[in-house]
This record gives sequence, structure tokens and C-alpha cells, in this order.
Amino acid sequence: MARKLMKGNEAIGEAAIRAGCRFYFGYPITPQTEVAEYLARRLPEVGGTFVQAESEVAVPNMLYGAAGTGERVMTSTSSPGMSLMMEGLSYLAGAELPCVIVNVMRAGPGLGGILPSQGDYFQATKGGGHGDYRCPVLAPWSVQEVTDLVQDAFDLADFYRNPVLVLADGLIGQMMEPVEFQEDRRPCKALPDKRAWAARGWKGDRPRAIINSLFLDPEDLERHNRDLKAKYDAMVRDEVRFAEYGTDQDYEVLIVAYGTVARVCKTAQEDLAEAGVRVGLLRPITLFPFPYEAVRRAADKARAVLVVELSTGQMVEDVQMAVMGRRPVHFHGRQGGMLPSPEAVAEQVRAILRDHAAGPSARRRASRRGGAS
Amino acid sequence: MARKLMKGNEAIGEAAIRAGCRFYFGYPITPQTEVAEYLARRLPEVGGTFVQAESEVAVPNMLYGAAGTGERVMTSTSSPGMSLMMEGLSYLAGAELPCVIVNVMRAGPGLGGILPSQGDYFQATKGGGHGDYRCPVLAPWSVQEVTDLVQDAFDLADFYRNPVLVLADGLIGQMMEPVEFQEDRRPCKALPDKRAWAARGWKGDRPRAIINSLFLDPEDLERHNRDLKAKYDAMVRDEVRFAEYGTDQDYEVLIVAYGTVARVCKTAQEDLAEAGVRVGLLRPITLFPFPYEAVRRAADKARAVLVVELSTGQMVEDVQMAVMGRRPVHFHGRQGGMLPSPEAVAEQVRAILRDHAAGPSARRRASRRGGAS
Amino acid sequence: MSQIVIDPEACKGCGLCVQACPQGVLTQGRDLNSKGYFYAQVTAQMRCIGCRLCCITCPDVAIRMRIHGTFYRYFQY
Amino acid sequence: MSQIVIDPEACKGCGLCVQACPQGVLTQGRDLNSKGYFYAQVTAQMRCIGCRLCCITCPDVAIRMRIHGTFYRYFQY
Amino acid sequence: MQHDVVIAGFGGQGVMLMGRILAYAGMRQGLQVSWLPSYGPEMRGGTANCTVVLSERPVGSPVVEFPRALLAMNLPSLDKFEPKVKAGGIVIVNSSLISRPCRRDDVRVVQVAANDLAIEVGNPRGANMVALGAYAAVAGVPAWDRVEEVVRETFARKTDLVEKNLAALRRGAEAVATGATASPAVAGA
Amino acid sequence: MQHDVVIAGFGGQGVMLMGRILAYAGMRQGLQVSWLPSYGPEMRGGTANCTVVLSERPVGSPVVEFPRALLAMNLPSLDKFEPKVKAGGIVIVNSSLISRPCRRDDVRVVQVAANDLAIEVGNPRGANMVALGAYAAVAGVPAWDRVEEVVRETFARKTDLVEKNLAALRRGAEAVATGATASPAVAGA
Amino acid sequence: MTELVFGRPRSLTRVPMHYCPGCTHGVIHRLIAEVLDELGLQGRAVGVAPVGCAVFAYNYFNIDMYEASHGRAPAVATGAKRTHPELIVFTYQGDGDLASIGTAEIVHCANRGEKVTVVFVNNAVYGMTGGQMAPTTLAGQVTTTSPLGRDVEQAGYPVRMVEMLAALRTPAFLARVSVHSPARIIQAKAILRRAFEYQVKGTCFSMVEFLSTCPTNWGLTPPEACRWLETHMLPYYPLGIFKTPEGPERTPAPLESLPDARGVQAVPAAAAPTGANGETGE
Amino acid sequence: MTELVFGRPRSLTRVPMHYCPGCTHGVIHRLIAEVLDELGLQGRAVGVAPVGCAVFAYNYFNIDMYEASHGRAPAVATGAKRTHPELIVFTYQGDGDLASIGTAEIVHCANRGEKVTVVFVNNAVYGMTGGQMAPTTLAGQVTTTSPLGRDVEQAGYPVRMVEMLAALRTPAFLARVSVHSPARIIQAKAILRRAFEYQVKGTCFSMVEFLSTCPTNWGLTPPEACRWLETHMLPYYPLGIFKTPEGPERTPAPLESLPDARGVQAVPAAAAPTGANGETGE
Ligand SMILES: Cc1ncc(C[n+]2csc(CCOP(=O)(O)OP(=O)(O)O)c2C)c(N)n1
Ligand SMILES: Cc1ncc(C[n+]2csc(CCOP(=O)(O)OP(=O)(O)O)c2C)c(N)n1
Ligand code: SF4
Ligand code: SF4
Ligand code: SF4
Ligand code: SF4
Ligand code: SF4
Ligand code: SF4
Ligand SMILES: [Mg+2]
Ligand SMILES: [Mg+2]
Repeated sequence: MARKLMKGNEAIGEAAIRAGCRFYFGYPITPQTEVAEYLARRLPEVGGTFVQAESEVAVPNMLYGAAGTGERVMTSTSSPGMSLMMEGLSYLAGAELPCVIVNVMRAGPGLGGILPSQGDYFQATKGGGHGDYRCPVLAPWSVQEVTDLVQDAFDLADFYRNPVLVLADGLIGQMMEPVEFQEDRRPCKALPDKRAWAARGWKGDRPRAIINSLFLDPEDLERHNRDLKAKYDAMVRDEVRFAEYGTDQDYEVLIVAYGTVARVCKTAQEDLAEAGVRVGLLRPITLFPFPYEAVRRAADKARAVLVVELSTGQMVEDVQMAVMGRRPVHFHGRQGGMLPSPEAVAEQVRAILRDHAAGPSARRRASRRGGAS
Repeated sequence: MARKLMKGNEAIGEAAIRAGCRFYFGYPITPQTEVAEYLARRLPEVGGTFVQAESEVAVPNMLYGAAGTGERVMTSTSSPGMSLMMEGLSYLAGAELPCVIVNVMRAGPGLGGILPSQGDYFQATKGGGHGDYRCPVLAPWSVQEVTDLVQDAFDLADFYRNPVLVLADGLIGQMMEPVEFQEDRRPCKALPDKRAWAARGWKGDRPRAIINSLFLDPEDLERHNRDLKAKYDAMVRDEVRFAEYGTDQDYEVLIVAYGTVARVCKTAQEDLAEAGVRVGLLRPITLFPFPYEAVRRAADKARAVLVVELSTGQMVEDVQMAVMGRRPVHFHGRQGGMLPSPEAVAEQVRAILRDHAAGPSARRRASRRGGAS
Repeated sequence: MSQIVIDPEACKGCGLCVQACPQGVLTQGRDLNSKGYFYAQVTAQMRCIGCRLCCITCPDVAIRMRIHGTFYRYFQY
Repeated sequence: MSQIVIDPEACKGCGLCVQACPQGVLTQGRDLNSKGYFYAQVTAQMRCIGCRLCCITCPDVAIRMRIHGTFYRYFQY
Repeated sequence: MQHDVVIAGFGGQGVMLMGRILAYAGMRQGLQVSWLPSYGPEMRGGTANCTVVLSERPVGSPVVEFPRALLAMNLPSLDKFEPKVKAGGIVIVNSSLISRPCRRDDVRVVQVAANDLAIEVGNPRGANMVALGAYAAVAGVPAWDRVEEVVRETFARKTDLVEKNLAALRRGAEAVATGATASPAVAGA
Repeated sequence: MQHDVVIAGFGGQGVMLMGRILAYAGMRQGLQVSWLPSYGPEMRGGTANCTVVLSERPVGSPVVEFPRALLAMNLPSLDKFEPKVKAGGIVIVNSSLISRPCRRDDVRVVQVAANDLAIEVGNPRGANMVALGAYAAVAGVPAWDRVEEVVRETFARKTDLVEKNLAALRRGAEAVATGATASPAVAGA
Repeated sequence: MTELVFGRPRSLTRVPMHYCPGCTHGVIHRLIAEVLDELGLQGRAVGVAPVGCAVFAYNYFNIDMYEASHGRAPAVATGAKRTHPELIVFTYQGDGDLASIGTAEIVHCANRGEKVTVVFVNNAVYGMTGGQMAPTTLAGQVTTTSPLGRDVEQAGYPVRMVEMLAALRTPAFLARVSVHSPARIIQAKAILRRAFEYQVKGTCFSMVEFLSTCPTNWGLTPPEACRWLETHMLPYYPLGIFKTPEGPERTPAPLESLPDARGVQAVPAAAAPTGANGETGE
Repeated sequence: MTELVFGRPRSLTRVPMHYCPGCTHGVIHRLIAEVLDELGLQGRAVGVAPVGCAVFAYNYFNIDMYEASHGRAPAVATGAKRTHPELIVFTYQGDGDLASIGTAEIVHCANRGEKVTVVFVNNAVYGMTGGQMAPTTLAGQVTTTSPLGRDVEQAGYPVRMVEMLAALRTPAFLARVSVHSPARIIQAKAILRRAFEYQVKGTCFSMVEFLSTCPTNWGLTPPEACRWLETHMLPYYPLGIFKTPEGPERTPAPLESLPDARGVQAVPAAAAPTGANGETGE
């Protein structure tokens, strides 16, 4: 198909349809409302169903009902709405139901603002709901990539029988870029047969379907927890995704950033290269599983690491866990919808190099510089 | 006052009353319902008000209204209920409202079970709600300690104008132990005057009170985020609490555990000491701020670290961040309401020592052993 | 002719069937089942008119009714 | 005697007052204010009967009414 | 030394109260104590149990996987907890309701026909007190006087109950003392 | 080279559409493009703006703090963005509504009386097209033909609008070419 | 010839129910199963269990089942029904579940007119968590969170969900029944069948509120509990059909006359309608 | 002598409101402020702003204010009122806020009989997020999430909150008014004053639903929007007082007769009741 100029939110909707999703349950919230609006129009055209839920509390429970019959289902929301889904998400994970949830993040906490943010990293990657569950988290940096990742998300969800999160920032949702949909796209994972467990009426031909997260006997529940953990370990083993830019050559500083922020960093990298400063850029695409190995390897080649985020510092903890003290990890964060400019990122890099030239004590002072330092 | 045998949940209620809390809003859920039941009876006796909310979604919003007038207010719940409070908690943090929320954790994910768990560590410490907020998290290990920490929680909340979480497991709520209430207890922090910001009707004698988390201008919101971050940094600086057992002498393995699990580990430590195996035990009391420094210091004295948790491994990440690769960090976890016995913990320690004697490759195999490995 | 059978292990001894029976066919027994309940017993099968009210009332579906020959239904259920 | 004053900067040119006035006192102006709105103007003050319907209707409280001397209220508000 | 006991039976047999009395009495005696009810899957369906720990040192784990004593008021409780009792420990069996013998030979087994003895002393609902008396007599901790004291206070509002329950308590202790504890069923086994 | 432009004005002046046309035209020309609306606090209260980036390389940041060009359709927009334009950049000023001169002397300032010229060509609602024509003529990217092509398609459903808007577009370009762009207010300044 | 005329319905498993002795949850379960059997729906029915004493309902209904989160069963049912309209979807919810935490979900499920059936069990208390006040707790009723009795000045009056939902414009079948006596149980079943029939026909949302006992938390014996229900709950919670899709029927319709135990009706044994769960007449 | 007889009420700040031209949110704000002024409540009033177009209400009401999370204003109001019953607490909520996401909170706030006042602004659409379907959107009405018009088969009929809440037993004052014409505004104010008076007296919960316009998302000019409200909304949403604490009044009471513009009443200028926000008559 030819390239088409599309708004990110619309591209998310179209990608879902192309992935075979025919059921959307959602509630309006800026800056992702166009996903719902697009699907309210498009789904009936392809024989699907759009349901406007009464709230984001109801939404994951509608997904629970809909995914439980074995269909591909999704929702999208933004930060405060995501918080309201935490109990439901924990149930979806506990009952092992595949579904896709897109969070087009805005700035918080509370009502906060409607501009881009990455403040929900912890919520998405560590489990904002109760209990020990994990969801794969995919972080796109362009409209094209969000269409690809949304489609992959459905495959991953089905493969692992697990909710999959797409974590985007407001920019991804709001901007228009050219996108291309592959006409003959093949699933990124083998698609299991859902009939074995889906609740579609029991005709006696299989065990009764019971969509459930309750295990009152602690031994059963421990077994269930361990089965889940084994699944998450498989994700960690098989699903790590990241992209590297300029890491095949030498560099002094490694920048780690995801989502739109990584694009700002890429521009900074190019500007710095023109000025003779060599920087490597690593962009995690899966936030869970996090590319610990890749970050460690890339950091080892650098003198220092700089993490850039739209938050006061969340992914930086995973980077620290990857680097394990072998290199200093610096942080530059903007909040509240403010964005770092390429110029500001470049300046951070220069400051790090200055500090490193000046010796360890200056370095200590400089760590976690700027931003929310 | 004389020692009194009390159920943990009742002690929580009584501690709140003694801390001057006169307003409780909550919704029943096992294993913490007795907190509500106790206060439904006791609060009217002291001129207070008990309100049974329609849901855990409503609860934090009732706290928002009640804390906004400057009163000491609280709720208690258990894991699924806590997940439903995530949006509200983010608003409370965003609007900087002091209040106390007790989570008597049970096993998850989803409905899970009603037995003890520590699966909500990440949710509590990293922010299960959206946006960049943090709450001090206090983790008691006995009925006596929960009464002390609940009282401190109110002081901390007022001092920082921030919600404070008490993270207990189901055992703390359900067991009876002797407790003593100090009659002349003094606040653990200076108590600020709330009249400057509380919404009690505007008589023109101060700026209007506006209880709010919305900052639509990104520069304002960034400023707000940085003010909040500065507050969290102050907590990190001033509020770290932990307890150490046997770390003044030499030891080979450092155990890190919190809550009731730490008591199991303490028994294991004593059993091992009798067998001539020296173990240090460090028990974080504040989970945020986490005692990174103390853990690092204590770990440096040991050959290896063992983290024991009722989860598939959450606090272990903070321990890893503290230890920064300087010592191997092992993990023993039980889930689903199952508890490690002192015998099992002792066996873990012995296995670690065996592996270390055997050399590095065996060590690698053994890391994150047992439990949810 | 109707025949009432109460499963002693299924019965929880709630007494609702005893109360429901218009004919005094059933009584709360004095024997404990393995779960610790004094289960209901059929003590006057002869008087049973096959009305099924006991069956309909039992919350634990512990009562079955069999018939021999033609069955006169007192009401639609 | 009543006097109607419209604040050009507060007015958003919605036209509701123009429609509400029973006396045709007000008109939608042709001048833009700094926010880009064609604000309402008092073009026939003479005809004003002081009924306050324009004030009551204005969503932006852009209209004030002053009186000189005794004021006859048409209705309680 | 640490004394820990699991008390288990049907809901309604008063096992929670038995545990509380032990814990209170231990506290009176200056011991560290903890009392933990089971609130797990057994909650419904009739069975209930609690764990009491009495210790001179601060109580470590309030959960005890392998208790030093078991007080089994009915058969399912004996089935469940009997294998877990530490060697050298104590098992009190309510032989009024448990007709099978105890299978362990490395513990001290005391058979008390608690329901029968309770009826005997005119307090048919006092089987739990009989069993408690037997346990206290066998274990020796908490001190007998403290137990009596707490029982007195527990029923203080209804004076007739105080005497009735003390009688049951003492009958239990007496049964241990006189050795007249084996129930017929066991005797025949 | 990267071409980026901020287009700003009142809501209702059609600035979002201007941006989209540029982005589409750029895409037609084989460029990498991004179009980003402001959806921030300005959303209500009448002002609106969008940022368009056209580039031969993949677009890095779609947010541009210091744009190479500004198309200011009203005074608040000029006030807000004028100081941010990169030195050597372009500022197109709708002099029909902006009576103050541009304060920068390190950029190329082009005054276009967009509303007046739109009325002149009989398309009073086409001020945005006039300004767009002026920008396209000055910037040179995207290619003029592509812009005309996209305008044609955009209004394809209403054929009379196609010609009207093309006329406005061309009038804007012409105004740049003839230099008859200075509005009286600026001339007098 | 021996024939089983009353036994376990096929749509109930053989798993013993965990309810307290005399708790009428069990009766309501059986009624649902009987109706599913009689309408031939076992193979396309999907039930949604609540969080409440009926949390284990998935072990008892011999059909595909969901266990929903507390209060959200109507949202779960919506999700299932929308993907597969041919399924017969019902929820089973307590009064805490439906009338407190799940208020928004039931109101909007009813208001969207989802073609599902809601079985609402009102026992005036939170059973599972040990007897706290529910929105349906009667004025003055003592519970663990209303230790001095529900004070209507502080906690308001008990909610009548059927009446409240009847005020919505969307067509629905709404009724209240009771199971405290055999006659009421018989009547309840007839009304429940009608509720399911509306779903089978695809007509409308249907909900039947069952007045139910909680002997344990009421502190009464099962027979006492039935009497308490009759004397205390019935006056406040009138039985009846409050709304049908055929017309507004906003005022409670009189219940159809109770089955007359004296009107004898001869039916050959083989035609006995209540199926047996794998049991034969021996 | 010059006297200001109509100006900005003291309980409104001087901050210009951000609402779209002709949006009647502004009128409703002014009415609340006037009532607070007239009842002398500015010093003890506390308002709760919603998430919706009125999210910035805290900038406009010249009193202590809260900004609540979406739909939860009644819970916030409950919290505030329970701690300080002497405060006069009101919420201001849109129809998405109150009738969709906040359904449980409004039902239970009303049912507990919290002594607060709810101002419910029904504009049949989600204004702030750009015109999606609300529970109150009319049958057939086109919105961005009902692009072919609200299909009552899929989305059900519009919710009438006042009627639904009127079905609750707890005493309350419940009314529906409109602000699409000067006469209706005058009447709305009288009813709103009555709602606040019930709170001042500590009698009961009170809620007034305001039919309001959203010219922007309806795609109409402000005068057209007022006419659309009159022709489309009024028939479905009857105005009136639906319940008073004095009696059930379940059927809409007729509105008191409209003020008669011809009945002239002489009042000295100084007695003009509407205060002015720091303005003097010059
Ligand atoms: C989110 C959440 N809140 C609270 C609970 C605890 N809880 C379990 S059942 C229940 C109430 C059950 O009462 P009801 O719905 O009336 O059912 P019943 O047990 O009376 O049949 C509650 C509050 C929970 N599991 N999840
Ligand atoms: C939890 C949550 N969900 C969704 C939103 C997005 N949102 C903001 S306002 C609004 C709807 C407002 O509509 P309404 O309440 O009718 O008020 P109006 O703008 O029409 O006055 C929504 C859905 C949000 N801020 N928070
Ligand atoms: S069938 Fe009727 S008469 Fe026979 S035992 Fe049952 S209730 Fe009694
Ligand atoms: S009704 Fe059923 S459970 Fe109750 S006593 Fe009779 S047979 Fe037993
Ligand atoms: S007061 Fe009445 S007559 Fe005068 S301008 Fe206003 S509406 Fe017109
Ligand atoms: S009603 Fe107010 S805002 Fe509207 S035109 Fe008149 S003065 Fe202007
Ligand atoms: S607690 Fe009440 S509702 Fe629950 S099973 Fe027991 S009697 Fe039934
Ligand atoms: S969007 Fe609608 S409701 Fe919101 S301010 Fe504009 S006109 Fe009013
Ligand atoms: Mg109930
Ligand atoms: Mg609205």
C-alpha cells in the first residue's frame, strides 16, 4: 500500500483493524480520543463493534468479557484513565487474557496536563496494579512504528495469553506522519488456537471454560504465580527489542531514551557528530522486557551514560540496573509536557564530557544533572 | 498504658484515633475489614465519623475532600482495593494532600487469594498511579510496630503534605500481639499549620484555598513536578528507616527482608547462629525512601546477599540497585499466600554458602534460586 | 407413589425442608454427617403426597424425589 | 433611567444578548476585540426599559446595568 | 523456650477463643505472645484453626509450619495437622469426636473425651474448655493460675458461666492427671 | 536540509489545514514529513498552531523549539513565536491583521496582507491560502506544483472552491514576487 | 416404573456448594440451572460470577463461566455478549457487588440495553466479608459497620435497585422475587424463566432481584432467617414485575396468583420437566 | 444618583471565563455566584469543580475550591462536608462526569443523603474532549463517537438522572431547569436558590440539573443552540421539580409560573439584590 499521511491516533485504530481486532471498548480522554473516534467510524464498516464504556473502570472488565470469548480486543486511554484500569489489568493478567491496551501518556500526577510525558513508565513496566504480574510494553517513536507495534502487540498478546501495553506519548498520538501498511503482513508470533480455553458455550467437547483469577488455596495460587513467572521469563528471553544508532563505531557518551524523546536525542546525536562529538544512542523498544544486556554492552563502550526522559527519572533505574555501577549514569528529565530540545540534550552531553575531563569529584556533582536533577 | 492484646487490624484503628484521626472512609475487604469495623464502633465514641464508601474508587476522593479541609483522615484496604485507588492516589499526591492509606496486602494478581503477600511493593514504592509521584511507604513487622508506624504516618503526611502508605501483609492484620500505646507520644515531625491552605471557607484573610492537581501550562506543571521532586528528595534525605540485626559482628550472608517475612528470617538467623552460621539481617522499615546506603554498607561486609519476599521478586531490584553488582544477590520468594519457613530460609543460606565455596560458575547457576526462581 | 431420598452427605441440616413439608414427612436428625451437620431424615415416607416442596426448598439439592407410576402434579414447577 | 454598558474585552460576540433584548437596544458589532471577537454594542440606549434580560442572558457577565433614580423592577431576580 | 500450639476444629467449637485465652494468659505471665487465626480457604466449610506462640524472647515467625503442640477438636483437624507436629511434641485429641487413634509414636498423645466430659460437668458447650484444661495441664505453660484468671475475666459478665467453664477447664486437667483420658474408640483400636 | 515551519493564528483561520497541505505536498515530493498540532493550553481561547517538518533524512524531533520559518496569521502568534525563529530564517506576517512591524532584523520578513488579498481575489475566507502561497514561494519547498496539486485534491469535492483557493494561493506567491507585500502600517513604521 | 422427578439439574455440577447451611444462594443457583435446562441453554450459556459469597459459582454451574472483579460483572457480560451475541450471558451478583461498588456498571449495562440477564441476590448485607452494611441493609439493621443499626440520617435509606433502574427509558424486564418460602420459590422461577426468555428472543436487558437470606450474618437459624426476610424485607422491598419491554409498567405489577397447591394436575412421570444431572431413574 | 443594579457577583472572580462564545456554562456559573451572594454564603462555601469544560471553575468562583477527578466530585464533596458540616459544599459537574464515569458516586452521595448541592450541567455531549457521545446524548444525535447518530439499539436511550435519583427513598430536592432563554434563567435561579437553602437548613441532598448548550460541539451558533435545546432537549428532559424532602413528588411538579415581565414592581435602586464584585456605582 502507498504511504498515507495519518495522525498517530488514527494509525493506531487502523493498525488494530488490520490486526484483526473487531472490538473496541473505550472512554474518551485527551490526547488519545481520536483512536476511539476513528474506530467508532471504521469498526462498523468492517463488521466490528465499538462500545463507549461508562468509565475506564468498566473498560478492562469489558475487555475481560470480550477477550474471554477468544476475540481480539483492545482499548486505548491516557494516564489518568490508565490508573483507573489497574485493578482490571491485574485481573486480565491473572486470568491470562490476551488484549491490547494503548496508553498515550500525558503529564501528571493527578489531572496534571494534557501534554506529552513518560511518567507512567513504572506503572507500565513494574505493574501498577496489585500482585505479581507483568505485561509486555512496546514503546513506539513514530507513527509508522506505532502501527507496526500495535499489530505486533496483538500477536504477542495471543501468543502469551497476556495483556500487552503500547506506551506512547502524546506526540505520537497527535502528530501526522506518512505510514505504510503492509498488505501481506505475517504475525510476529505463532498464533495459538484459542478454542481450547475461550468461553463460547460449553458443548461437552472440551473442559468447561473458566475465565478466572481466583485461587483460594495458596498452593494452587503459588503454582499459578510460578506459571506466570515462567511466562514472563520467556518474554524476557525472547522478546527484547531495541534499536541502536551509531553504536557500531566509537563514542564517548551513550544516550538511552525511548519514544519521541529518542528522536530528539537522535537529532542531538547528529548535531554533535557535526561538531566532532561522538555519541551512541540506544532506544529500548520493549520497556518490559527491558534490554538490560544491550544497555550494559553499549554502556561498556562509553565513558558515561545519559538517560533522557519526560519524567523525573524512571527508566533511569533500569539503566542503572543494567550498568550496575560500571559507568556513571546521568539523567536529563523534563516534565509537565515540556520537551528537551536537541540543543539541550547536546549541551548535557558536552557538560558530561567537561566533567569527566575535570575528574571524579566534579563528576559526582554533575550526576543526575539538569532536568529534574 | 499497660500492654493490651490486640488484633493488628484493630490496633491500626486505635492507633489512628490516638494520632488524632477522626475521619475514616473505607470499603470492606479481607484481610483488613476489622479496621473498618473497629472504627465504625470507636469513631463515634470520640466524636469522629465513619463513612462506608460505595467503592474503593470513591474512597481516595473522599479522602481528597476530607484532607482538603485540613483534617487527619485515613483509609485502609487490601490489594485489589488498592489498585482501584490508583487514580485517586495520584490526585492526592498531585494536590499535596496529607492522608494515611493502609494496604494489608493479599496475594494476587486479580482476585488471587486472601492470604499474605508482598506483591504490591512496586505499586507502593514506584507509583502504581500515573505520573511522577511518590509516597513514603512504611512496612511494619509486628502489631506493636504497626501502631507506632500508623501514628508516625500521620505526622509524616502532615509534614510533607503527602499521602503516606502503610504496607502490611495479611498476617499483621490478622494476628494478635500485645501492644502498648504511649500516652504522651510526641509527633515524629513538626506539625505545620494547615490553615494556610485548607479549604474551610474563604473569609478573605488568606489567599483562596484551591485544592488542585491541574496545571495546564507545561511550564507551571514542570515547576510543580520539580517542587514535588524536591520534596521526595527531602524524604530520601531525612526519612530512611531500617533495622539491622547481627550486623555489628561478622557475617557471611546478608538477608534483606521486610514485614512479617523479616521475622521468619530472624528466626532463621537465630537457628543458623546456633549451628555456627553467621548471618546479618537488614530490615527496611521505609520502603520508600529505600535504605540504599545501609544495604550497600551491610552487603559489603557479606559474601552474598539473600532477599526473601512474598512475591516473585520486587524489592530485590532495589537491593540490586543498592549493591550495584558488588556482591551476588540471591532471591527466595514464596507466592500465593505461602510463607517461607525459618527452616527454608536457613536452607537457602546454606545453599548459597555451598555454592560460593564451589566457585563462581556454580554461583551463577544458583542466583535467584528456589522460590520463584 | 412418591419417594423422597435425602443425601446425608449433601445435607447441611438447615431444617428448611422440615419446615416446608406440609405433611411432616421429614425431621431434623440426631446423627452427624462427616462435615458435622445433623442431616435431615425421612421419617414418615408414608405420608408424602409428592408435592416436591421439600425438594424445591432445599438449598443444597440434597433431596431427590422418585415416583412410581402416574404422578399427580399439584402445580407447575 | 437605565444604562447598559458592555465590556468589549469581556464580550465574546455570542449574540445571545442581542436576541434576548425585547427592545432591540443591542446589536452585534463589526469591530474585533483583541481576542478576535465581534463584540456586542449598545446602539439604541434610548429604547432600553431596564429589564435586565440582556444582563441575565450574557454568559460572560460582560454587561452591566446602571440606573439613575428610581428603578422599576419588572420581575424578581 | 518457645511454646507454640495449633488449635483446630469445626467453626463453632470455640477454637479461636481457646487460643485467645492461652495468649492472654501467656501475656499475663510476662511472656511474648502471638495469636494468629487461620483466615484462609478453610474459612468457610466449617473448619477453623489458630496458632498461638508463647516465648521468652520476642516472637519470631507467628506462623508455625511445624508446631510443638496440636489440639485437635475434630477428625479433619487431626488429619491435617498431625503429620506436622514436631517430634517430642504434644497432641491433644478430642476423643469424643475422633474415633481413630493418633498415628504418631514420636509425640505425646493425650486423648480427652472433651464433649463427654463437658456434658459430665453439666456444661455441654464447654468441650473447648475441657480440652484447653487438658492442654494447659500437659504443657505447663502458661501457668495454670493465669489460665484460670483469664477464663474468669473472659466470662466475667455472666457469672454462672464463669463457674461452669472453670469446672470444664478443671475437668480437662483432672482427666490428664488421672490418666483417664483414653476414649473407648481408641482403647478398642 | 530540513525545512521546518510553525504556522500560527486564531482558531478558525485554517492554520491546521495550511500545515497539512504543506505536509502532504512534501510527502508527494518524496520528502520525510511530520505535522504536529499544538494541543496544549492554547487549545481553547482562540489560538492554534502547528509545526511542519520537511526533510530529506528521517525527521528527528517533530517538535521544533527554534523553527526556520514562521507563518504568523495574527498578532499573538507573532508575539509568541517571533523571538524563536532561527537567524537567517523566514517570517511571513499577515499584515492585514498585524499592524506592528517585525522586530527581528536577522530573518527575512515578508509582509502579506493575506485577508485583503483574499478579498481582492474574491475569496474572503481564503486568507490562509494567500499566506500559504507566499510561504511556498519564499521557501521553495515543497515544490510549487506539489502544493497546487494537493490544494486541488483537498477541495476536489467542491469544484468552485478549487479555483477560488488556487487563485488565493497564486495571489500570495505573486505578492512575494512583485514585492508588493508591505502593508501600509509597516510602511509607515 | 421408577422415574426421577426431582434431582440435580444438568446445568449444576456435582460439586457441593460451600454456602452456609440454609443460605438461599443455593436455591437461586438451582433455579438458574433448572431454567437453563428447561430452555435448552446449557450449551450456549455463559455465566459471570461476582466477588461475594457466590464467588465460586463457576464451580457450580455446569457451563462456561467467568469470575469477574467485584462489581464489574455487567461490564464483563457486556464484553462477552457483544463479541458473541448468540451466547446467553447472565451475571450473578450480590447486593454489595451490584448496588454498591458496581452501581455504574449495572446502571449503564441496563441503560445500554445489553441483552443479558442479571440475577441480583439481595441479602441486605455483605455476606462474604462477614456482615458489613450493604446499600440494601434495612433502616436500623445492625451490621458490623453499623453497630448501632443503620442510621438513615448518616447512611441513607436502603437502595431499591429495581425501582431505580425502572426509571430508565431503555426497555427492560425488571422484577423482584423472593425465595424464603416454597411458594415464592416457584413464583421466582417462573419470573426468572421469563427474564431468560427475553434474552433468548434478543428483546432486552433483564434483571431479577432475589430477596435472599444470610442466616450466618443475620445471626439467625435458617427458618428464622426466612421469617425475618418475610417480616422485615418484604415490606420495604415489594415483590413484583416493575418493568417489561412491552410497556413502562413503572408501578409494581401484582404478581401472578400463586400456584394453588390444591389444583391437582396429572402428568405422566416421563414428562417431568426438571432434568437430572446424569442421573437416571434407576 | 447612579447605582449599579447588575454586575459581576462578588462570588465570581474577575478572571475571564474560558468558555466558548455563547456557552451557557457561564450563565450557570453566574447564577451560582449570585445565589451564594444573596444567601451570604461566600465565606463558608466550598465548590468542587469537575473534569470537563468547567475544570477551571476554581479560577472563577471567588471562594475556596477543589478540583476533583473525573466523576468523583460527589465523593470529594462528601469528604469535605463530613469533616466540616458548617461548610456549604457544592459540586459542579457535566453530564459525562456525573452521568457516565461518576454514576456510582452521584447515586450513593444522593442515597446517603449527603447535605451537599449538586449542579449538574447537561449539554448532551462531552464538551471538553471534543464532542463525544454522553449518556445524555439524544437518540439519533450525531457526535464523534456516534457518527451515524446515537443508535438506541446499541447505546440505549439517554439517561434522565433526575428521574432516576428521584426513585431513591432518601429525602432529597431534585429539579431540572434550563438556561436557554432569559425567562428560564430567572426560573432556574429561583430553583437553585431553593436547593442551596435546603443545604443551609441541613435538610437534605439537593441537585439541580441544568440543560445547557454546547454551541461548539453541536456545530451551531449560540442562538441556534438555544433553539436546538428548546426543540430537541426539552421534550425529552422535562423541566420541573421531581422530588422535595417534604414529600415524594415522584411525578414532575409543574414549574411555578414564569415571572411576568409586565408586572412592574418599584424598588429603590439601593436594594438591588445582585451584589457587585468590588465595583461601585461610580
Ligand atoms: C475491589 C474489591 N473490594 C472489596 C472486596 C472484598 N469483598 C469481597 S465480597 C464483598 C462483598 C460481598 O457482598 P455481596 O455482594 O452482598 O455478596 P454476598 O456475599 O452477600 O452474597 C467484598 C466487599 C474485593 N474482593 N474486591
Ligand atoms: C479518568 C478520566 N477519564 C477521562 C478524562 C477525559 N475527559 C475530560 S473531560 C471529559 C468529559 C467531559 O464531558 P462532560 O462531563 O459532559 O463536561 P462538559 O465538558 O460537556 O461540560 C472527559 C471524558 C479524564 N480527564 N479523566
Ligand atoms: S414431597 Fe411434599 S409431602 Fe413429600 S416430603 Fe416433600 S414436602 Fe413433604
Ligand atoms: S433443606 Fe436440604 S440441606 Fe436443609 S435440612 Fe433439608 S435436606 Fe438438609
Ligand atoms: S435591559 Fe432590557 S431593554 Fe435594556 S438593553 Fe437589556 S434587555 Fe434590552
Ligand atoms: S451576551 Fe455577552 S458575550 Fe454575548 S454578545 Fe452579548 S455581551 Fe457579548
Ligand atoms: S455468609 Fe451469608 S450469604 Fe454467605 S454463604 Fe453464609 S449465609 Fe450465605
Ligand atoms: S466545548 Fe461546549 S461546553 Fe465546552 S466551553 Fe465550548 S461550548 Fe461550552
Ligand atoms: Mg449481600
Ligand atoms: Mg457535557
